[in-house]
Amino acid sequence: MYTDKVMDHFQNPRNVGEIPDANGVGEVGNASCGDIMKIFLKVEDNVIKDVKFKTFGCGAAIATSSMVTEMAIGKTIDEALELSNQAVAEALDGLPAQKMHCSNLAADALHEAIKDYKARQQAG
Amino acid sequence: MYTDKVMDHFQNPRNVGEIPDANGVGEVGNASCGDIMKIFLKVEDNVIKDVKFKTFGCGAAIATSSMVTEMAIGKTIDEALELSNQAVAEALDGLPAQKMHCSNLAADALHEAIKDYKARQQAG
Amino acid sequence: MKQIYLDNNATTPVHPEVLEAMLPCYRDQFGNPSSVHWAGRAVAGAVEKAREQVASLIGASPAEIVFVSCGSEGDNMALKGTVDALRDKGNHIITTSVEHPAVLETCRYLEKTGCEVTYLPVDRDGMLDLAQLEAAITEKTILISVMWGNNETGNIFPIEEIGKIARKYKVRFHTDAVQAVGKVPVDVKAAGVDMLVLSGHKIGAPKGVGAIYIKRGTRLTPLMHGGHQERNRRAGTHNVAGIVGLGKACEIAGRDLEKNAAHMRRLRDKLEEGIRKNVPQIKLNGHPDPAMRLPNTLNVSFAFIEGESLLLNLDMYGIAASSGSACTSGSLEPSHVLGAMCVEVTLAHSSTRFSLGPNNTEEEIDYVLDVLPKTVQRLREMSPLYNCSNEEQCETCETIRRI
Amino acid sequence: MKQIYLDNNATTPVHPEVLEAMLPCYRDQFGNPSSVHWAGRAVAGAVEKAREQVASLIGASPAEIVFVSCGSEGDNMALKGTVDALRDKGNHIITTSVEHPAVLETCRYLEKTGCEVTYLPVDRDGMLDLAQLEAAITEKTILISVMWGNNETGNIFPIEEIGKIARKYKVRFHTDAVQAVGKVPVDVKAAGVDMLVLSGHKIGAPKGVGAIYIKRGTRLTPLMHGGHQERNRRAGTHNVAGIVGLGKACEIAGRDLEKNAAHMRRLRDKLEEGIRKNVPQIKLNGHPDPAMRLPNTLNVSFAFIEGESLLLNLDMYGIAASSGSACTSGSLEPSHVLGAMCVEVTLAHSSTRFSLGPNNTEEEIDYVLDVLPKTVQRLREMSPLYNCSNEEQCETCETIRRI
Ligand SMILES: Cc1ncc(COP(=O)(O)O)c(C=O)c1O
Ligand SMILES: Cc1ncc(COP(=O)(O)O)c(C=O)c1O
Repeated sequence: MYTDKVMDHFQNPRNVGEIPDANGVGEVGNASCGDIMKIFLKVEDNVIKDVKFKTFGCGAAIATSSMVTEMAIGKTIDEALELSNQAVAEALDGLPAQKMHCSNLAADALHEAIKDYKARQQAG
Repeated sequence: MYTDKVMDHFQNPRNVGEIPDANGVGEVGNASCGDIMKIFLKVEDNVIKDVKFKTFGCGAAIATSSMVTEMAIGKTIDEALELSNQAVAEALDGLPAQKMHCSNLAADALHEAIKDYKARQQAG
Repeated sequence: MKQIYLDNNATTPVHPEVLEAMLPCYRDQFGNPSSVHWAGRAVAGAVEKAREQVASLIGASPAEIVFVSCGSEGDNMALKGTVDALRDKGNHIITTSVEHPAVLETCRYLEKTGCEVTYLPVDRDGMLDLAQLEAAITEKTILISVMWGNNETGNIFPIEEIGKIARKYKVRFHTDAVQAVGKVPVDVKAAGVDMLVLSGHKIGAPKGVGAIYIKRGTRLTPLMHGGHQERNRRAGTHNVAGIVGLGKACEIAGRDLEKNAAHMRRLRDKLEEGIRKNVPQIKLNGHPDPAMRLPNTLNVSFAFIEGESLLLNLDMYGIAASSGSACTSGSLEPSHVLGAMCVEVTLAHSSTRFSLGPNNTEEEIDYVLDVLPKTVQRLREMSPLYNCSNEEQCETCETIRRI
Repeated sequence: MKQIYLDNNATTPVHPEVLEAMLPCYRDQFGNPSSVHWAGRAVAGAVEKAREQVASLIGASPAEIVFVSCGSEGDNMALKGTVDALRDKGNHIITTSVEHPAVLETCRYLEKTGCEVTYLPVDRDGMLDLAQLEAAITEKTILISVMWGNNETGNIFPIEEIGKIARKYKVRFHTDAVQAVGKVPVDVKAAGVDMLVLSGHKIGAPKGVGAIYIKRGTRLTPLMHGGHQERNRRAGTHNVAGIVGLGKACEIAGRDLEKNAAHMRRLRDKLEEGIRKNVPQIKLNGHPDPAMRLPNTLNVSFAFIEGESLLLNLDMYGIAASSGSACTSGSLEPSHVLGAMCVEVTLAHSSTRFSLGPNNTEEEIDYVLDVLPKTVQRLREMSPLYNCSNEEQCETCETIRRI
């Protein structure tokens, strides 16, 4: 049911882990729907220098998390805010229909992390 | 579905035909139920000397007709009146359940023929 | 002993290519297509490929195909599912008096639950009056169900025209195409049907699998509730081997349709001619124009003799035919189809159906034409109706003499 | 790559002896058992032999067995057929909250048609309170439907005791024994059930065939109307090959039951022990006493990781397992069975079912026990819930920590 790209990202996820000194952290999903994604950002000069993720979820959730980190790295935060869940799914050559809604949240997590970064900047 | 005995009597029916100078003829069944049996008797001294049949009907109808002629020959008419449809079916090692009612009428036809013989005797 | 199979409307042998396609599903590819692991993935694609093969034969989209276990299930699902889903709209069904029991008995059951059913009559040739069909439609009509080809007589019904009427009145239209598929071209879009049922074992696939076409957007309550298979339209673990076989059989049916139809038609016509020439006092049941019948079907009444006894006699020569529908052979009533066509009851009892398949040969037909006349004669000699001594007074003879 | 199949509750490979018995039905013995000629006669006996084989495995009479297309059909037939047949008597059904969707979804549908359904709760081990069951019976109760063995946890329900309660109140009793048959001894008479459903593909027969036991004298409206097959209890041309396969599989299941059960139990217990020993923070789902579960089933939640991702990782090693019922894998809801057992929702998402078959070997279990700990660890490292940095405030961690 999964494309080769999904399987690749699922089996060899990129950028797994935490960034101890992250300056933006976002979390979406909740346990009851079976998917929790957490994105850690290191932003410098409005550019995403490093991203890492931790995900509790199905194959699609892990693959989209991995893919979104690859897509976000090197982008400005404004560019990264343009990244949609749809674009992530497309970069993976598509996801099974029943996974589109529940497990395709990685871009949302990224946006949350950017929001957190912005909030911290304002607060700081 | 049919026993070997039924198939034998169906494939090689005994005593098919009419008796031109029969002194008893009986017919049972009707076209709408798909079975018509006609029995011709030659009775001498109350003993059945010859029997023949003609039957329109399924395998069971033809086999029971054939069997009843074999069973009746040589019997006195009183003995022949004791012959039941059940006995005919048993002599054939049984009939399929759904054939027991409709197609198992040969003894009835024999009895009709005997009745006809008796009526002719009385009339004559 | 020779074995000459002329009962293809009852069931067909599995096509060797079909069996070959199925076998892996019993061995390495045994998984449940709903499973995510290797065993499931190995077969999920096979099921979807079969769905495309079935869809392609009848001009549907794969998503409009639901796999079921047989033609009867498809018919039950189409009728009961419609009645349940369209309860608010009405409760009236229009069908014909010559449908297969899978439709007729389901209608009789639905009548008990409060449905009203119009059973359209047929004429002596077994054909419908479309004006009568149109006139039967009421505000409450939720479904028209007319078979594409009749299993007993082979009569082909004007599905496209009925489709037009159904669309005109916006009434849902189901067709039981179990006998038509693989024998005549079937296109759901051209025919304007909303639902169509086919059955594997009539077209060289195994028994135990069939399919229903459900036009996109057609609300239908499932007959089987449970798991999420078939997008919630039919629960139950997929019969993978059967489905793969059905797909392959549909592919072959499409590929060989013209060739097979022409072959069967030629042999059927030869048989029909031969019987007419060599056996007196017969009556053809069904449309007199062979082109108005499925190319493989011939139904004949041999006056004075009963169908089953003829079958059993032919069977002694290795010839397999049938007396009415195989499905109704458990019944002792004469065929309801012939009854609806006003065939005299004795002649209905005398009816015999020959239904050919692509494998039949010219030699086989010659053999049948050799065996048949003497077999019929032998049974006629045994019949009290034949050369009846007092034909003048005999009511039954009277009836039969009219043919 | 190694292929280790531990998903036998989803489906099983066809037993070689079964396939051998089936093959002739696709070739020479292709007839319709309802036909009277040679082609029909050749298979009618085979169908009746299979009926005896099925009956004999479960202690029934052959006349009490009706062949159907799958377990789901049997369950639908038992429930809908009872509701229709006993309409005059009442409209109340008692079942459990851990039934297979074939029963549960059918009940939900029946509720829409006016039935009342009591879904009995289970305790944290997944077991019923029989006093509660007895108390739920009312004057209107027409059916108790309790599965024999649960497909997800393997829990075995006290069918005999429930049978006694059903008889005491003269309520009809149906059991879905799809998972129990072939794994534990099943005797319909001893159990006092009125109806029982089994499915071929769970016991080495092919997919697409099953059977329902209907105790003599049980009035049941057919789910499929039509031809006279199965004494008017199930229309549709017989799936001869499937039926023959089911018969053979039942014969084998009876013959090898003890041996297979002992073998599977030993390996399952080994797997269970090994997991307990080598993987921290797990929760067993189902009855803690392995003897109270089907001998082949083990359901474990691996905290912090989601079931599907574990399955896919195991799949990379050729290990096929399942996360809840294969039939519900189209759903994204965590298992309703674990939900009914009050398993925390995250742990329900983490659940993995290993279901063994007679072919599994000790080496395979060793291999799984080698692969599993590192795979679980790898996924845990990826999980935001594992070693959560602010475990104190994290609600989810809170929940999981309770195991
Ligand atoms: C307990 C139980 N009941 C019913 C079914 C349905 O059986 P089938 O897939 O043959 O329809 C299954 C199988 O998934 C099951 O495990
Ligand atoms: C016209 C028609 N409809 C339905 C059926 C039922 O098909 P199945 O036997 O696959 O249930 C048949 C076959 O007997 C048929 O000829």
